[in-house]
Parts: sequence; C-alpha cells; structure tokens
Amino acid sequence: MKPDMSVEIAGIKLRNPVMTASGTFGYGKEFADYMDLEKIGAIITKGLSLRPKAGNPTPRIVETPGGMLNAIGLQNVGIEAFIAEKAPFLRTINTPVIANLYGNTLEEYGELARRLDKVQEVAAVEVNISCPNVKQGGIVFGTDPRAAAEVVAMVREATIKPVIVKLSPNVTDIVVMANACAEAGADALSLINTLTGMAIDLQKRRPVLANVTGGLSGPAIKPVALRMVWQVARAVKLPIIGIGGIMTANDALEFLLAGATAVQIGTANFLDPAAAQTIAMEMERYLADNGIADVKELIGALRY
Amino acid sequence: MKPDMSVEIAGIKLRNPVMTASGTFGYGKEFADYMDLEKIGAIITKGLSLRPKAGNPTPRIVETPGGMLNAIGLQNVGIEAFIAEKAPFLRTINTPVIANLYGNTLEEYGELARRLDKVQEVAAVEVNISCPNVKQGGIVFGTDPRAAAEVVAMVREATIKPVIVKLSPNVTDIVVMANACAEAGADALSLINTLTGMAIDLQKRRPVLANVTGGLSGPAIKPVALRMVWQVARAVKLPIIGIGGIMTANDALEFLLAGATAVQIGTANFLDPAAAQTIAMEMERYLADNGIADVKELIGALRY
Amino acid sequence: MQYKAMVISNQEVSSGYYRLRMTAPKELAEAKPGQFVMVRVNNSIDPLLRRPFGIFDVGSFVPEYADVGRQTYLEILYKVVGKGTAMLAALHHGDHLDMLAPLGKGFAPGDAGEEKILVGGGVGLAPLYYLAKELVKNSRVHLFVGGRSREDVLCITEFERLGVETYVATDDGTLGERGLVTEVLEKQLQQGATAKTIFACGPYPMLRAVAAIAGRTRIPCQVSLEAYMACGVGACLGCVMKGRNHTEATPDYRCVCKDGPVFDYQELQWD
Amino acid sequence: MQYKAMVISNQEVSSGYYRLRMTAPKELAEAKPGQFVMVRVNNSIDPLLRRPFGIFDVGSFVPEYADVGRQTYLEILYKVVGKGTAMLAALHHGDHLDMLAPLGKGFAPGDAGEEKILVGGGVGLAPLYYLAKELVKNSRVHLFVGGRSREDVLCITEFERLGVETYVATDDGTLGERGLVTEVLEKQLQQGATAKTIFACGPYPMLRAVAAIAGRTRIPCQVSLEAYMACGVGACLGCVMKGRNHTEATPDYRCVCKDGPVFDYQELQWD
Ligand SMILES: Cc1cc2nc3c(=O)[nH]c(=O)nc-3n(C[C@H](O)[C@H](O)[C@H](O)COP(=O)(O)OP(=O)(O)OC[C@H]3O[C@@H](n4cnc5c(N)ncnc54)[C@H](O)[C@@H]3O)c2cc1C
Ligand SMILES: Cc1cc2nc3c(=O)[nH]c(=O)nc-3n(C[C@H](O)[C@H](O)[C@H](O)COP(=O)(O)OP(=O)(O)OC[C@H]3O[C@@H](n4cnc5c(N)ncnc54)[C@H](O)[C@@H]3O)c2cc1C
Ligand SMILES: Cc1cc2nc3c(=O)[nH]c(=O)nc-3n(C[C@H](O)[C@H](O)[C@H](O)COP(=O)(O)O)c2cc1C
Ligand SMILES: Cc1cc2nc3c(=O)[nH]c(=O)nc-3n(C[C@H](O)[C@H](O)[C@H](O)COP(=O)(O)O)c2cc1C
Ligand code: FES
Ligand code: FES
Repeated sequence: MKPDMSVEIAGIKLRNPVMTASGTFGYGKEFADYMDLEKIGAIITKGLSLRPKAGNPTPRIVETPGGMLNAIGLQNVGIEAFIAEKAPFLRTINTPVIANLYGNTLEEYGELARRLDKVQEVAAVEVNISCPNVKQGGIVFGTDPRAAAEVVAMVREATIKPVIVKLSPNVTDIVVMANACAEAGADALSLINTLTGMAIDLQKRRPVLANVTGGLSGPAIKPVALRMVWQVARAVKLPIIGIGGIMTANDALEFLLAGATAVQIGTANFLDPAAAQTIAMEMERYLADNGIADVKELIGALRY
Repeated sequence: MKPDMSVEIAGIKLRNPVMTASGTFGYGKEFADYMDLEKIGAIITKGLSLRPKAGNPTPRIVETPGGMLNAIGLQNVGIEAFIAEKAPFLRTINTPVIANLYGNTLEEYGELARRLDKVQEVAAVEVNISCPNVKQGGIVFGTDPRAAAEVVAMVREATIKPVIVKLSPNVTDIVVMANACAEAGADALSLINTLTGMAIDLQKRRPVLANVTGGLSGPAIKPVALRMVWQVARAVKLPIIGIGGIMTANDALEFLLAGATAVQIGTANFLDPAAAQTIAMEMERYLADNGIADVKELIGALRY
Repeated sequence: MQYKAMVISNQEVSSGYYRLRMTAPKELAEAKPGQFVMVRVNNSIDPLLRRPFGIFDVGSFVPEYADVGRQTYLEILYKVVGKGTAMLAALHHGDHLDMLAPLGKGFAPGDAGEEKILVGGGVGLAPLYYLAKELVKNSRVHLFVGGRSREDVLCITEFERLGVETYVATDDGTLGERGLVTEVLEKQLQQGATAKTIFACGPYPMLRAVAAIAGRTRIPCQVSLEAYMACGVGACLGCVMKGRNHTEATPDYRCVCKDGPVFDYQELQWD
Repeated sequence: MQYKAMVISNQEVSSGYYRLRMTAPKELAEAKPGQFVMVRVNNSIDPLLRRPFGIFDVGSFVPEYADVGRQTYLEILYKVVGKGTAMLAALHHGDHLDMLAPLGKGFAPGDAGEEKILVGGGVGLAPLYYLAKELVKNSRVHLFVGGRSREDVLCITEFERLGVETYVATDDGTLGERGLVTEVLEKQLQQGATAKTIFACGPYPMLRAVAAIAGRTRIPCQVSLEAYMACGVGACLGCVMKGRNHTEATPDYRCVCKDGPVFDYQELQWD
C-alpha cells in the first residue's frame, strides 16, 4: 500500500513534506530540467525585497568542512519583477509556492506582504528575519525577540496568507525567539537559517568572502538544526519546517521525529539538482518498507 | 633560520602556540606514547570539579557530518584526585599545564581556584563557563553576561594564577560575553567551546546520545569558531586562544590571522594522537617556507 | 603505537564479511588476543573518527614485493555495516591505512591444561580466533558460535583446523541448531560439559546472557565489549561502561578502550 | 542534464595535469565549445560541492567492453590544485562519476572564413581545443598560449595536428618566448596579424589584458571566465560578475554559470 505522504502546514496542503529552501532553488525554473517540480511539497522562492538588490561583491561562496559559507547578500530581482517575470512560470506548476521575504525595516516587510497578498501563485509567505534592521543600527531582527515580534505582527496584519517565520540560529535561546513569533501571530515556523561563519585565505591573509562573514549551511550544521527543531517543537504549538543539512531521506525523517511537520532542502540541491525529489521518493520508500501508513505518524515521534 | 614560535598568554610563556583542548587530551599521560609532550605549547586538563563526577550515561559520543557530538557530562576524578594522582606526572614534563575548571555554583568555581592556587604544576586556570548554574535553575553561566562576570570575578579573587575564560558559542553576541569577562578580570579568553547539537537514531526513534543533546566539535564548526575569534579579537584587548575544528597547521594559522595568540587542538587528537605536535611542527615549517621570522607577526594580521 | 599499514589482501569471506590482512611493525607480534586496533579509514573528514576492530590474527609472512625477510602481518575480520566499513571493503592490495595498535587489555589466558569455552556472536568471533590459536597450545578448546543465519557464521573451518570443537546455532536454523548460541551453551553445560574459563565476544544481549550463565555455573568468564569510541586511548571518556559498584554518588566507570575491551564479567554492572 | 559517467581513461599529460575521458550520453555530442561540466568528485561530503571544468573534447568511440556500437565520450583537461582535483587524479578506468553537463553558454563561433585568434593561459587552454576543432573547419586559427613554465603549456601537439598555428610564451622562458602571452599577442597584432575574433580563456589578469587589447584594436573578443560555483545552474547566485553597467543602485550581475562562462568582453565591468 502506498503510504500517505501528505501534510498540512498552516492550512496549505502539501503532497509530501519536502520543500526547497529559499536561496538554494532560484525561482524554481532553474531546476525544471533536472527534476519534476510536481513531485515535491512546495517551492520557496529566493528572498524577495522591495527593490531589486545587488547583493554582495564576490567571492560570495566558499566550501568549508562538510558545509559551505554564502554571502550572496540577498541579490534578487525585487518584488515587482518577481510578480511580473518569475511568478507566471510558477503558476504553470501544480505545487504551492511560498515567497520568502526580506526587509530592512519593519515597514518594508509590511509592504512586501501587502504586495503579495493578491498574488494568487503565492500560497504563503516565509518571513526571513535574519536581516539587519537598518533603522536600529543594523541589529538583526531575528536575534531580538521584540524586533522579531514586531516584524511578524506587521506582516500578519498586511496579509491574509499564512505567515511562516524563518528563525535564525544565531541566538542564545531559540525557544524565546519562537515564542515571540508565535505570540505575534505566526502560523508556522521554519528553522534554521544559516549559522554565521567565516573562512580565511591563509596565503592572501584575507577573508575568502568579500563580505568577510557568511552563512554556514550544509551537513555540518545538521546537529544544531535538529537540536533547535526539537527544542522548539517541545515548547511551541505551531507546525515546524525543519531545515539544515538535510542530504538524504533519513535526514529528513529525523527532522520529522524531532517534531517537524515538513522539511526544506537547501545546500543538497547544489550537490544533486534532483535532491528534493529523490528525498521525497525515498522517504516514501522508507515508510513502505517499514510498514508506516502515514508520514504524519512520524512527526514528533521521538522517544526520549 | 628557525622561526621564533614562542608566544605569551597572560604571562605564561609558550614554546609554540599549540595547546591541547580540555576533555580531548585526558590528563596528558594518555598521549605520552604517541607524541612528545614537550613539543607543544601547553596542556589543558580535562574539566575538573570539586568532587569526582560520574558524567552522563552512555552513549556519550556520536559521529556527525564533519564533526562529532559528545555528552561526556564532565566525568572527572575531582580536584583532589587530580592533585594527588594526575599532577605528579605532569610535573615531570616541561610544558605548562592549565587546569580547566567546572563548577555548578559560583562558590564551587571559587573553591576550585583556591585549591589550585598553591599547586605548582598548574600554570593557569581555564574557566569553563558552559556549565549549568544549579542555583539558578540550570541556566548556563556562559550564556548570561552577568553570571559569567560573577564567575570570573570569583575566580579572579581566589587565585593569583592567570585566569583564562573559555567562552560558549551558544550565544547571540559573543562580544558581549567577551567584554563581560574582560571587565570582570579575565587575563585571556579561549573560544569556542562546543555548539549544542543533537543526533537521532531513525530506526530506534531515539536520540543517539543518552543525554539527548551534546556538544558539536570538529571541522564542521571551524567557520563559526573563526568568525567568533575574529569578532572578539577586534572588540576586546585580551589575548585569545582560538579553538574549533583545527585539524591542520593551516587551520591553526588562520586562527592566528583572525586574532588568536594561540590555539587549542581538540577533536583532531582523536583522529591522530600526534596531531598537536604535528600541527606545531608544520606551522613552523610554513613560517620557514614563507620567510616569516616570528609567528607573532601573524597574530591578527588578517587584511579586510 | 601509531603506524602506516599496507593492505596485503582484503577478501570477502561471506556475504558482507571481509578479512583484511595488512603489514604491521614487528612489535605487533606481541599483541595479546583480545586487544584491538583503531583504523583511520581515509584522510578525509568523512568518516571523521577512527573505527575500532578486534585483532583477528597476527602472524608473519615473506613478502613477494621486496627482499626484506619475514614481515609481521595483522588481520581483522569485519562486517560492512556503515560508511566506514564500506570504505574498508573497497581497499586493495597496496593501499595504505593509518593504524593505532595494539590497544586495550586482552584476555587473560588462564591456566594451561584446563578446558576453555569460547562464545562468539556474529563478527564477535573476530578476536576469538587469535585467542584460540594461543589456547590450543595448552588446552582443549570448545567454540560456541551464533549468528542470525548461515552467512553470519564465519571461519568455522579455521577454528576446526586448530582442533577447536565447534557448536553452531543460528536464529533461522540454516546452520547448526536453531536458536540462541547461549541456549546451546547452557544445554551443553547441563549435559556435563566442563570448563574452567569462558571467553565471550558478541552483541551486548549475548554477553549479558553468557554472564548470567557464568554466574549460575560459577565458571570464570571474560567478556569483550563494544562501545562507541573516539580516542581509543582512554582520553575522551566516550566509551565507558558501569563498573560493578557504580552509583551516581560513587561513580565507577570503566573505559572499554583502556580498561577493556576485555573484562571479567563480575567487574561490570549488567543492565 | 544529469548523468552517470564511466571513466575511460585518466592520464597525466604533464606534471600535475590530467586528461580525463569518460562516457557520456549521446546528447552530449551537441555540447558547444565553451560550455562546461560540474563533476561530483565522490559521494562523500568531503569535498561537498561539485567542481566545474571546461569541455576539452567530445567525440565518439567504439568501446571494447561491450557490444553497444559507437558511444559518445567527453573529456576534461584539469590541473591538480586542491582536494577535489587530487581525488579526480586517483580515478581509474571503470570508476563512476555523477555529472551535470553541458552547462552554460558556449562561444559564438563567428563567421566562417575569417581568421580566429585563441588565447589560453595554463589550464585555460582546456575549452579552446574543442573550440579549435570546430573553428578549423572553416577558418585559419592562431593559438597564443602562456604558462608559468614549460610543463604548464599543454597539448600543443594536439592543436598543431588540427592545423592551428601556435605561439608560446612562458614566464620563465623555458618554452617559447619569455614573458606574458598577451605581450606576444600584442606584438603579433602590431606586426600586422589580423583576426576577426579573439577567444580567450585563462586567469582573470590575462583576460583583463586581452580585453584591453581587444578594446584598443577593436577586434571582437569573447572571454571564458572562472568563478567559485555552488549550483552551476543559475540558482545560488554565487558565481556572479559585474555587467558593464552595474552600479549598486542599478545592479547588473551576470551568472558565470548560466549567462556565461563565455562573455563578450564588452558585456563586463573589468576591475
Ligand atoms: C573494541 C571493539 C572491537 C570491535 N571489533 C570488531 C571486529 O572485529 N569486527 C567488526 O566487524 N566490528 C568490530 N567492532 C565494531 C566496529 O567498530 C563497527 O562495526 C564499525 O565501527 C562500524 O563503522 P561504520 O562506519 O561501518 O558504521 P557506522 O554506523 O557508519 O559508524 C558510525 C559510528 O558509530 C560507530 N559504531 C558503529 N557500530 C559500532 C559498534 N558496533 N561498536 C562500536 N562503534 C560502532 C563507528 O565507529 C562510528 O563512529 C568492534 C568495536 C569495538 C568497540
Ligand atoms: C567554468 C569553469 C571552468 C573551468 N574549467 C577548468 C578546466 O577545464 N580545467 C581545470 O583544471 N580547471 C578548470 N576550472 C577550475 C576548477 O574548477 C578548479 O580548479 C577546481 O574546482 C579546483 O577544485 P579543488 O577541489 O582541486 O581545489 P580546492 O581549492 O580545494 O577547491 C575549493 C573550492 O574552491 C573552488 N575553486 C578552486 N579553484 C577554483 C577556480 N579556479 N575556479 C572556480 N572554483 C574554484 C572549488 O570548486 C571548490 O569549491 C574551471 C572553473 C570554472 C568556473
Ligand atoms: C546560497 C544560499 C542562499 C540563501 N539565500 C536565502 C534567502 O534568500 N533567504 C533565506 O531565508 N534563506 C536563505 N538561505 C538559507 C537556506 O534557505 C537554508 O536555511 C540554509 O541553507 C540551511 O539549509 P541547508 O543546510 O539545507 O542548506 C540561503 C542559503 C544558501 C546556501
Ligand atoms: C569528548 C570531549 C570532551 C570535552 N570536554 C571538555 C571539558 O571538560 N571542558 C571544556 O572546557 N571543554 C571540553 N570540550 C570542548 C573542547 O575543549 C573544545 O572546546 C571543542 O571540542 C572544540 O574544539 P575541536 O573542534 O578542536 O574539538 C570537550 C570536547 C570533546 C570532544
Ligand atoms: S574511546 Fe576515548 S576513552 Fe575510550
Ligand atoms: S553557480 Fe550557482 S548561480 Fe552560478
């Protein structure tokens, strides 16, 4: 018997729990030659800002042990170009699309959500709060519970679409952040974004990245991500999307056990452009092989 | 010409900048068959507590991508047995020994430092503040700047030996922690301790570690460690000992460029019991090959 | 000691089980049965940690490849279970491995002349072969060996060639008796088999059952344990087992790598 | 497309430089000169990312190992510089690789009949061979090739066998003229050499110098760039270069992987 792979996040029905993580899957189309975009649960767009963003100078990426650093600097086409040029392709695909939002001020977040509110192709918004708050001296929204709550409340008011908040792991207590976002009206939480890291070119005596620091992703961060998902799942009632170093179906299933309702595949898309589809397929095979009728049985099923 | 490899940390002269990290090198003797303990800069002991500590149930360690998790739970012989049974061997070795201290209350830290104050073999203390504060509901000393400062002040008062404070990376702002410790009288800072992580056994649906979560170490965390060393070096005037994922001489030299005066080798000792000596040797070779007369030229020499 | 070994041969002896023979410095000829090695599978960080394996055999040979006289070899018998062992299985003659060996404490062979019983489960057989080679010099040796299925019962012929009397049990009955090896052992002991020492190596539940039998029959018994290991030299404290009198207040943990892997069963707390 | 390739051969052609020939699906016969591949060096996480290489050659062969008729092969020419390329160098006939190919935009060959100039620095020569094979069908082709030393000047004979006229420069004068290849190019152009298009691949400083020459001489010029890459398909935005009119306020970044790796030199901002 075919296992039931469907899950629901904040009212969005997904055919399976596998989404692609923001910034690692372009606007979806880039991967259409390599996989069937209708075999995964959802597509998250590259982070969108109000105006087109240039991003950082290069080098922007560097490999690290078991991971990579990126300092793309959120280069993106901007919300209007997204709606005009990227959304039409996504409309042709029968897979929910979630828009990842990036603002430099509270108001920008609100404005972004408002502009998307009427855009049918977008099933939900995912609010990236790992952004420097330019009005408050560049302190990152996602490391201060009050600032995070304000962003969430602002977006919550601006749209009737489900609001997913993507948490930064660069905090002392992820549960405090999660609670702040939950109370401010988030419908779901996704975690984790990248850990801040750095790489140095010994011979040149310079940071490898033009931006000096960047975000660490890939298998290296999986233990941290799994821990945070587990902590938040125990403390907060919202559905959770687990992210961080997922390379295989087993990895994804571990995040479900820890309490995630769905997962996102990031860096793995670079190693294998069909990774998300393969992981979804192999999760299904694992369930079939182990006589598990419904993937939802695994959510939070960790015994400890 | 032989490069000058010596450095000084808080008044302790080291023949070279390579130390062994607490908990990964036993009490030194365990490695005597595999390397020359007099070819490295210093030996840091396993974390010592007032009374012998049982530590956590097993499994206590698990491999993760590019790293490992440990939840040893600070099993150790206790300060008295250390002085009576372990210190005598260390006395026979002409390499500075630094005692890593672990307390569950403010008072325990003070008491530990006092007991060591007269122990000649111990050149300095390294205060591990990644410990749960049992009097304050288990909140970790090292994630709260005020609690950390209290520990440091307490130890500072209890000993005339140099006080090195070892910082936890599980915080929003490592610079705040570093400053708090500096102001409270630390002579040097070592960073980073392990990142909190978790691993799951999918088939058993259980955490792999009996303790559920553990500390992530190894190459996976190097980018995070390097970033934190760089941040602290720019902000705080104290000498820094860089720790985290150092496997090679190149890794160690990168930490020096980022601002560390010395480094500690942890997980690498498990892969190669002669790692610390080899790294020290190859650092020297790098300097010779590149015409660098003094390793101190590299400290903080990063251009950005 | 730490040394570089060269692979001499690496043969699949049963489905998923390999015997890997490699060169060793002459000091290894002194390795005791029950001691183990830590193998660095490759120089990459994947896998990161060394892998522990019992010493299956040590001997000497005259190499074809050089005019160097007799050389020492060391052999391990391993089962492919994960990434590290899969990588080992891909090694060929001439490949190199970084080794730590010999590690830990071995078996105490006991008095000459007295009868010995070996109990091995699956790949737990590995260290018993090197032990048997020692014991047969002075004693009659019985081997009780268990496995899930016939492919999991290894190297019986090698033991028999040493003159060891073997009793086999498999879970599915495809070889020897159907059932647990400890059941066969218990039956033989009830039927009057006598022995002065039991040496056991295998999965924890098997060892616990053997320890219980030893307790009931009062036959001295040494067990060889497995544990997740990082350092292999007693430094990380990752591999500990509870000693007999261990309590939270009076901790008594033993390192499998340093105090073991072989323990008198009475030294340990069995749970 | 994504496919599994089998290594046919992997030969060291000069100290530290290898030619790796592997099987390819027939679609690869349509790959354009200047396009590239992303190779997954192994299935471990070390190294994590794929490695990009230009297409050195594509052709067909009749395999010995099976009765399957003509098969397509694809060849890369690579220099061992780090971990990934060192692992590639250890591959043997019969090993498998996971490939993404063909990627990016290739060279625009320009009009038939007109003279062409190729400029290659070190391993930047790689994509020029496949290009030369195309160009010589309809054009006279000149190759200017530079390297640090004689070992860094590769595959000249192969180019000459195509009828390409070659000019060599090395930094240390061990082969051809001593100096930069761009100096030799400039001298030849001053001495009246004519060409309708320059195609260049090599280190950034060389390309910048070639672009400057193209600007001065007004000869059309295409350059093939390198950049750190993660995805190779235009998704991660890791590999970008500034377009000619790029400013912070009006960003105009081009992906080397998707919009390139070949660009008209006038499309780019050179710094
Ligand atoms: C003292 C000792 C002697 C051993 N002797 C043998 C032997 O002779 N033959 C044999 O086939 N196996 C033996 N083992 C078990 C062997 O070490 C593991 O099967 C092997 O480490 C698995 O590695 P892997 O990468 O294939 O598996 P993975 O599951 O990928 O390994 C992941 C991690 O878990 C550890 N691990 C997994 N299984 C075990 C285990 N059973 N015991 C300890 N650590 C484990 C690995 O070392 C590694 O750190 C012995 C173990 C110990 C402690
Ligand atoms: C479009 C393109 C075509 C290329 N064609 C060739 C070719 O035909 N032959 C050849 O020998 N080399 C070519 N290169 C360079 C080649 O990709 C690198 O030499 C190779 O990735 C180095 O990998 P490594 O693991 O050995 O080195 P490491 O230094 O260990 O690599 C570390 C990381 O840096 C990246 N990196 C290192 N050097 C380069 C570089 N020069 N360009 C891009 N990324 C780099 C690696 O991909 C990896 O992510 C090309 C690069 C690009 C972008
Ligand atoms: C190249 C790159 C670009 C990214 N861009 C974004 C982004 O625009 N918005 C965002 O919320 N996260 C972004 N991320 C973070 C990922 O969505 C994901 O949270 C992170 O990479 C961890 O998952 P992984 O380990 O599976 O890659 C980016 C990650 C990478 C590697
Ligand atoms: C098994 C193990 C035990 C450790 N025990 C201690 C300890 O007792 N006290 C302490 O301050 N740090 C302890 N650490 C942390 C290390 O000293 C070091 O900070 C950390 O492992 C990061 O360095 P690495 O990546 O080089 O291992 C331990 C680490 C490991 C792996
Ligand atoms: S493996 Fe480290 S103490 Fe035993
Ligand atoms: S490599 Fe990812 S966009 Fe070019």
